[in-house]
Amino acid sequence: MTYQSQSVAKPYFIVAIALFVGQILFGTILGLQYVIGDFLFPEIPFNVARMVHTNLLIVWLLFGFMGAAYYLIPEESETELFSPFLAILMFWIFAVAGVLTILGYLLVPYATLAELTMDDLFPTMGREFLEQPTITKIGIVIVALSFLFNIGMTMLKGRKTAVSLVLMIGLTGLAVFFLFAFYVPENLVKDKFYWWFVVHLWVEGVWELIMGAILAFVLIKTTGVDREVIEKWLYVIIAMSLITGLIGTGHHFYWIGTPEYWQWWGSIFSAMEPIPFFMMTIFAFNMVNRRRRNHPNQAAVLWALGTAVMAFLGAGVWGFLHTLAPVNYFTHGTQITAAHGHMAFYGAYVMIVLTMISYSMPMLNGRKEANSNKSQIVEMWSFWIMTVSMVFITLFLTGAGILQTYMQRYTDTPISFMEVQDKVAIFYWLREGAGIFFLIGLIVYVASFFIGGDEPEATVKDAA
Amino acid sequence: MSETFTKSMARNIFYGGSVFFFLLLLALTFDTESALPELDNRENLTEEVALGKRVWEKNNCVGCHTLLGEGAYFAPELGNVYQRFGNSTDAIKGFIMSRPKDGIPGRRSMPQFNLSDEELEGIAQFLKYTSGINTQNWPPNIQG
Amino acid sequence: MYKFIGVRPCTFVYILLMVLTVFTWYVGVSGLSGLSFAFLVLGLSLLKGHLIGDYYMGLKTVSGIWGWVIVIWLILPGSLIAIAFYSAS
Amino acid sequence: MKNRNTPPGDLAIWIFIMAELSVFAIFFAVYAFTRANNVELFNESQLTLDRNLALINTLTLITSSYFVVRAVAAIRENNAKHCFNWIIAALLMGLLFLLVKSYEYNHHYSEGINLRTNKFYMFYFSLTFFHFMHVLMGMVILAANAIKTRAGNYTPENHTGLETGASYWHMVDMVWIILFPLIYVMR
Repeated sequence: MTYQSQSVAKPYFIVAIALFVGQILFGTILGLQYVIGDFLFPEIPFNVARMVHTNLLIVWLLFGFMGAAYYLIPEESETELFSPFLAILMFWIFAVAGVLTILGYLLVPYATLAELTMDDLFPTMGREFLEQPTITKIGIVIVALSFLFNIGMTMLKGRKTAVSLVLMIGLTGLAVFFLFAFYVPENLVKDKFYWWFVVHLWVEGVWELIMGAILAFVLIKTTGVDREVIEKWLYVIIAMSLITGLIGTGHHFYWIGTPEYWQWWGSIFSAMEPIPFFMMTIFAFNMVNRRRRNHPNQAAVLWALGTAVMAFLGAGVWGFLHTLAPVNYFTHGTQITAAHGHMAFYGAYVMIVLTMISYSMPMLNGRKEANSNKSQIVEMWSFWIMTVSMVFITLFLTGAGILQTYMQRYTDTPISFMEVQDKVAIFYWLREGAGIFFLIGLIVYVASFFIGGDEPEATVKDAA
Repeated sequence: MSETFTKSMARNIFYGGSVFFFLLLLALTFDTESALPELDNRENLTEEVALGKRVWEKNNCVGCHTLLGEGAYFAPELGNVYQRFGNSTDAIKGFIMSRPKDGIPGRRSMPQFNLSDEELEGIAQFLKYTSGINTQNWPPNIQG
Repeated sequence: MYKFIGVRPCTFVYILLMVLTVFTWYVGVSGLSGLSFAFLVLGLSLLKGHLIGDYYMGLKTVSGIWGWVIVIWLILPGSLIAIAFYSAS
Repeated sequence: MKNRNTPPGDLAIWIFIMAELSVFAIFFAVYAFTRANNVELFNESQLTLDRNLALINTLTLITSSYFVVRAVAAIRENNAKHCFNWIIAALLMGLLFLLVKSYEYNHHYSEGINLRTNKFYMFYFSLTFFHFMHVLMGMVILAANAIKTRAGNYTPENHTGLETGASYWHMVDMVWIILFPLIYVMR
């Protein structure tokens, strides 16, 4: 760790991992509710568990992004953080607000939570992924602005690199597009249309910038490849992301009351959305192959390569599967969407945050460059268990989705939703099994932080 | 002549390309806004429907159901539930009212939300309104 | 730059492009339709694209794959368009 | 005489050009296949377009592209002043294209025709407007090239920036060369 103030990243990462564990626990509850419908009913109905599952994901990824920025920006800018105090203050505000919101979901019915937080004054609740009470949303904005101010001032007083600039643009975009969460018109079509300006322009827009910047940073550090080369490709890749992804928003506008032309625009542009992810995979492997040094933190390199591959599979391939309008006509809102969502979020965003944690945690814990061999081996085991489990979760959901699409939508004698759910139950059982394996992988991951702490650091020779 | 591939040109393309396609998105958004009156069934967007949408949101219905294909995939699509229930708002209200408080053993069940008469009418009218949105013939059949 | 009786090659190409364009327009305004005219017009346009690639973009002097990008690009949509028009007739 | 391995201009713009061309290629193919299923509608709607204006626009773009070729030739002959003038001439032709196209759009809108009228107009407006924005974009790039030429930034040895802008402009021209017969003439 070059700069003392980088250490503010540590609490962010710890809370991120803790919330990750919570997210997966609720994931296994949801999986079980798919097959045992009355599990935990009426105490924790499905909608509440799902809200906790998705909101925890978003919140812990935001913690991860912020932690990553607090670690990355001072190092790139070659200066101490503008205000470590502000960073810690915002950490506590965000953590308390996040925990209170989750508790609110769990302890009282959602409608009561809406009453308690006076949602009628400025209604923004009850939309997918944006279920947070308005007061929490305002809190998020305040935290985000303080955060941007903090890292922006740090950048201004120091060196400006492409990596930090791209990260800054991505994070600014994240904050700006979140503002659409406050626009909830009575008109359902408009509501849905602008809702995607948050959700799509996040995950298929500015978040890709964040992902690209973090990946580039870790690759620069672990491969020793010339910064010029990496930054050049970073620009090309994120340019492709936005070129395809901005109009690619159209693939959400096929069937929600918007004009027919979106089917053409959306299909054509989103058909090209896998390209930047493919380039990212090629890029990551290329840079590692051209490495000028062997970094002792092999776990971080594994995560970096893993995120590039899994993002391409999850976002690129599984996205392409159902993005063309004639296909999407039948698959829209089925388990195919769920399959894509799981692998894309894991591959692109979970893994990039874990890449950054894997790279920086040894230094935050006072190591020189890497954890001990023992710890790294456990971490790599967790990588494989979680990643393979996620592949199977995706495959089982895809199987369920294909059957569902056929029986409920495609065949000449369609049967009802609930009947179909019974018929594909075997896939849900298998998915739940894969989910349990994922949880085991996550436990192994957490364990890797407590194993081999007293052993000497891995050296290049050992790791190679 | 040597190969030229500069970081500054890559950066310019990133900025130029992003601005270009963002403007294109805005242009298409603008056109969509002007097209919506013909598609979004706004002539039937009454006070009651607006109230129903609030009920929909306050009870987090989208946490289990899809509406026009968006939401959770745990419970049936509701964009065409009005037609599926025989073009009857009473049938919708009846279904919501009759949900058992403690669920159905071993099976998925919608919670009992204890909605007031006004709220029930609102949500039913909201779902009726939604079924009138021009969704380019989606879903493919009545099963949603 | 190489010149032929004082005229640049790009100027020859320019005149050729203009003439071919007027011809295409003539096919359009005189209402000539049918597969053979469609293919004729399409073929001429692909030729024009190739001329632009070679002489305007300067790909004539480029060896290797980059010298072929425009030709490859022209062939792809060109053949798809041809198939579509053929199947429609 | 093949004397280089990479095309004129910065390789980054060529990656961009390939991406853009792919979009246009898909759009063209989708147009053709959609037409194959709606031949009568497409043939009928096509007749309402103004082929004379399209001719003017095609000639305008080809001329503009030619001027840019001359601009690059001028800088290679170390004549920055001529180079600048050629770019300005190309920009004026680009402006003429935009004016004619805007006139056409205005005519359509006054008749109540838009993106949503039918499938043919959907493609007509989408393709031509997408191209229209490329002309605008190309003009912004050329304008930047003109300013740099004026400032004396380009030399006979090093004018990659100008070649980059020129390559992009020729791409915009070439796309129109396919678009013109496809949408206005072929039936």
